[in-house]
Amino acid sequence: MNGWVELRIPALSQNESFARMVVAFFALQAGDWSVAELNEIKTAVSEAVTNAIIHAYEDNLDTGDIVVQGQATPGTLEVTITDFGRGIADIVRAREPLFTTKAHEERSGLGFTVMENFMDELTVTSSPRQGTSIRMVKYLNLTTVQ
Amino acid sequence: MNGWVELRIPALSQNESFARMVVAFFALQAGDWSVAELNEIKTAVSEAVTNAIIHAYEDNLDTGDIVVQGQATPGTLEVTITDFGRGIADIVRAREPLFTTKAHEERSGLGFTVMENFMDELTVTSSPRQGTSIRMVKYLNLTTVQ
Amino acid sequence: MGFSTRYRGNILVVSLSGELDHHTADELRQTVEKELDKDIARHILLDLSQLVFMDSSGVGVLLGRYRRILAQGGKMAAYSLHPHLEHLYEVAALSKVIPAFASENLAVNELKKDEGLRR
Amino acid sequence: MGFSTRYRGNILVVSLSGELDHHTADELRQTVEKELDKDIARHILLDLSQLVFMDSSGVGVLLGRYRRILAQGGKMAAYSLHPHLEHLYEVAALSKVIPAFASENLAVNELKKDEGLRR
Ligand SMILES: Nc1ncnc2c1ncn2[C@@H]1O[C@H](COP(=O)(O)OP(=O)(O)O)[C@@H](O)[C@H]1O
Ligand SMILES: Nc1ncnc2c1ncn2[C@@H]1O[C@H](COP(=O)(O)OP(=O)(O)O)[C@@H](O)[C@H]1O
Repeated sequence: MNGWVELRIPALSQNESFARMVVAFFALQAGDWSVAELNEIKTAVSEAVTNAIIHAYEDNLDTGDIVVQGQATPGTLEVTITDFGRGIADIVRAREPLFTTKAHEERSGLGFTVMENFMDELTVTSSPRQGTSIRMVKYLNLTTVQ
Repeated sequence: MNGWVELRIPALSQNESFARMVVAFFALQAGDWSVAELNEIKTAVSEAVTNAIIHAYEDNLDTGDIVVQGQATPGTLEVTITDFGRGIADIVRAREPLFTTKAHEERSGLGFTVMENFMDELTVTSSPRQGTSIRMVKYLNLTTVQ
Repeated sequence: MGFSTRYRGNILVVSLSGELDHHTADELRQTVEKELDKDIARHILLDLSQLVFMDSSGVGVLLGRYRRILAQGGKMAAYSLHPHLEHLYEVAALSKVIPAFASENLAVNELKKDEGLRR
Repeated sequence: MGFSTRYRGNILVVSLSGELDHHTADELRQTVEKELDKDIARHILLDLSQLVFMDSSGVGVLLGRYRRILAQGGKMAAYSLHPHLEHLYEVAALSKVIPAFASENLAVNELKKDEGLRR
């Protein structure tokens, strides 16, 4: 089944579970994902949405919106998470494992590492003070060879 | 908890269950709705979304979008379902029980009746060829006296 | 949504499960129509114990089957209405045309009631 | 998410359930910190059998507790890792710092291993 969905939510931490739930439900409707794959999708979505809340909007309540877009084809799920916050100055550095600008808040610096490992494609687009867009693609039934 | 959500989906019948599921999940996050109330909310959403698919876009695949907006305060849930389809010429008549323009398709003409009975407020706004917006409000823990 | 059909004498028993809405209505319509075309069923009995959701599109498809069975002199009934359907049953006044009974046997008794007279 | 704490000797056992993310991390952090402030616990043991979701924010809060317990000379372990957490455990290399065991007793044995030497 081909399909798409667009979800707009405020950048509040309780929406982390809401966003991953909606994406998981959308994915299940569109494809025959395994429980393990669904859990990977949920985890990757959680990372991107959490980053928007913490980093893009700096945990301010009453701040910006997050847009979650899902797109499905018979063999793939594409999820894009967009914020309109501070942006990422150095994307290459941000994607490095363990790199975090908020170590004092017990961030592990593993968000991008998880997104990369749990999904099959990851594209980060960002401009300072404009926002960040995280595009992730997962292929159905692709046995991961490592 | 106060909060809002906006969901944009294509007018496809498989999204009827998706839309009511997302609204139910949003409602549950925002308020302590009973199972019976949640089911009423889901049914009302299903009516409005189905109407957009069948009547606004005349069951054409590859047509317009449906926007589902949720807004929650501690005591209320407000859901607005908007389409950009054919519109309703005579709203008063459309809201009459058993009235339907698609009797040959086994429509019961009870969509608006269900929305009215299952929710506490119902507002219909429509302009021909512009679209229709259905706004419904439900109050938490309001024992219905009939 | 899922469903299964079986016969109890001249009664077509349809067990519904899951969610009956506009999206799933067509499948149900076609299945029941196919069974009715076999000319075995005089009545239709719905097992609604596992149907956790129904909206007015579901009402439409049930009434469509009711009209056909009525036209051929039969009746329609239901049993074990799921609690989620109670409010809809009331608002759509479904009890008048598809009365809901507490058990299969009670429903069957009602469907067979007038038949004895003609035997 | 939910959790309960209990002591098994000098081991603080924390049973987690539900979903551990940025939103729920704070609650866990505060609960464990309050217990550690009581100066009863030398080690921390996590029961992860009912934790069906965790992301890197969860990893952050677990590592935060690990650092404190390590600084006071203790160790941290987990048991009955829910299958949903396996991939994260691997990607975050958590086994190195919070090894996961098949049962509570196996984990306890590991935590107590070096203690016997000092007795
Ligand atoms: N949406 C975003 N907006 C602004 N900065 C971001 C965003 N996402 C990630 N970053 C930056 O990238 C860094 C690395 O992100 P990540 O790997 O998820 O680790 P963590 O969230 O634990 O810091 C963050 O510390 C932050 O500086
Ligand atoms: N979103 C809509 N766009 C256009 N027309 C609509 C819409 N919703 C309802 N209508 C009109 O109102 C009538 C009554 O709607 P309803 O009570 O839901 O019954 P039904 O859907 O069974 O026809 C419909 O038959 C249709 O003509």
